Amino acid sequence: MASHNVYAIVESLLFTSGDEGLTVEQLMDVLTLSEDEVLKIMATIREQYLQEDSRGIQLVEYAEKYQLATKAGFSDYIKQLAEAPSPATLSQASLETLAIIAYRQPVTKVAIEEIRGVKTDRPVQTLLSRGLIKELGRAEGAGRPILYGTTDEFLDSFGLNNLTELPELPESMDEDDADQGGDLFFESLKKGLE
Amino acid sequence: MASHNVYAIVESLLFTSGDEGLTVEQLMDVLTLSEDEVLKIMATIREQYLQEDSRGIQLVEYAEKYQLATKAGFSDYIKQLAEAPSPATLSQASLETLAIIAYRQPVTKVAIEEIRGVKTDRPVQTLLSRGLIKELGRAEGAGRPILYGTTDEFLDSFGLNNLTELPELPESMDEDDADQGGDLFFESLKKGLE
Amino acid sequence: MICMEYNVKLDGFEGPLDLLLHLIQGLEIDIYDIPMAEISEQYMLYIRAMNVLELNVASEYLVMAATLMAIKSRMLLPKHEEPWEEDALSYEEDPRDELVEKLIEYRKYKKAADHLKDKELERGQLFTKPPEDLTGYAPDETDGREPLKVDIYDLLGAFNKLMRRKKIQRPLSTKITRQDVSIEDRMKEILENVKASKDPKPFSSLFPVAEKPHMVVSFLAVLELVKRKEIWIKQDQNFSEIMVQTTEGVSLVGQS
Repeated sequence: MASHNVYAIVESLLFTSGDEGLTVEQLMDVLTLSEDEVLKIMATIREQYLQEDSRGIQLVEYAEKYQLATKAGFSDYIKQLAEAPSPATLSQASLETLAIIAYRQPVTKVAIEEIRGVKTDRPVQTLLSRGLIKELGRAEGAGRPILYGTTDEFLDSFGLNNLTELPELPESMDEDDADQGGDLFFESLKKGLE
Repeated sequence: MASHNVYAIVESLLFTSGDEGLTVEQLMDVLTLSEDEVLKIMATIREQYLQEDSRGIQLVEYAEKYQLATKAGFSDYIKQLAEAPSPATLSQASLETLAIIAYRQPVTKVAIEEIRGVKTDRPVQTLLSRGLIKELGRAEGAGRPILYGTTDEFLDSFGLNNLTELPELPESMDEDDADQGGDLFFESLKKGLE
Repeated sequence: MICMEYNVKLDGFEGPLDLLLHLIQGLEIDIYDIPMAEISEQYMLYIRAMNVLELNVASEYLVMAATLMAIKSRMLLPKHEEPWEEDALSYEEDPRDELVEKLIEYRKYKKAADHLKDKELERGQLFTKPPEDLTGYAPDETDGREPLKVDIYDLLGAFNKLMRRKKIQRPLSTKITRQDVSIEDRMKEILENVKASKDPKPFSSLFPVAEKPHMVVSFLAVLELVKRKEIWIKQDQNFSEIMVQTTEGVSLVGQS
């Protein structure tokens, strides 16, 4: 632990964990502190964020997990940002979502969110209304979630004749992906059973 | 604008936009401020993050976009949470190829191979599929070969704001560059042939 | 064993220029005044070693070997007798010039590559977060369907960014969201699922949750169900989709 400021460590952890949030147990683990100590630190951090007028984020606690979120008062500015015209391009979120769908189709929104680590309603909506993706049907299993795939419009927009013309992903990425999706299912199985 | 602290607004915007980042123009739009004013605010924020020991995040600027990132010192704690993710770094061949493209763009594959003295199909393929380089068009002349250049993602991946931040190519050579490339081979070669 | 060691180190060279730089370094000789006999000999030792070890010597290495030999023999040729400008001439016409130039040019980029590697590692120490989903805020990015100004490189770049970020996120999320499902429960679910339709189901559909623990449990559950002869698994031909159906279904078909 040593020289680092514990509040700074916690902030960096909260920041990277994003929507997933952090449990008290995880924080105890990483900080090697007791539950009481962690709770005290979190209370202090919460206060600090709230007190300081120059801070735009706050500490919230949902479902027993700590996470960072923007303070309530700023939604107007965020809305403005979202509305800023960028009609001819796609946002990073939309591009990521589209890439996942292109390479992993048919794929459910839950699977996409699993990979991206954030809610993906809006990107999916955008891509649908742009005509770049479409519903392919429904997956088996609980809730029978919608399966998404790319459209001909997608191929057109990106100058592809067909999906096989998508550039191959580097191997390292493929591996990463397989873990998530199960193409290399037996790999995972082996690992799991070892 | 009114009652809200401008630093807090910016923080909330930065937080929201994540690694998509924010351009100066976007900030000017939302804040209805001049470029100079925005630049001044961003410089102040950058300083504040750096100065405050209790902050775990910092303001960085990659590919001409502001984004928040954790401070460097905290990666060890973050890795603890993530079960030691291994950074998928590029191979030596890919790095050499990327270096040549970065400094010489727009550049053809033949020109790259001329410098490296070996075929460079695979590194170019890898770099393309990682989104680090792109085709810029075609050169004049026989066969009209493809010209390659780097992307914004290259800047982001390597922590550069723009291409001018690339360090100058070392022109004169100090002789003591520590080459660890193949000492082992050389050693065993000598042994093996003695 | 030795072979493996050689193999590993062969990968350490990025081509004949890289090898030459290494030899020059090892012999502690001046790159601007390379003793051709010595360097050629060393280089050929290397090539021969590769042959002895039956490693595939890339053609570039052989071309370079020929080049070295050619330079060496040209160096042995007697110089022209033109005493008054010998120095200048011999400098200009040094047969090594082109090679030296290439080596120096290559070394420049090799160093630049080292620098990039440092930058990459440095950048890898910093972690970012994905953009928030702003659902409920903006109208779509879409209105006015003009053609998109994005290309495949934007797509790949976005994906690369995601993957960089994901290195940290994925393990984090599985760690947190892991829910232990028992094999018994999963067997029940799968059996219900398979029984729900009379048509065979694709094997892959039995793995709805893309998480290793869940997938492993699902797989074990399938194995157990097969063992108990509750379900059948069949594949029409190599590489075709593996299909799963209940044994009830099969016996019905058999009877009809």
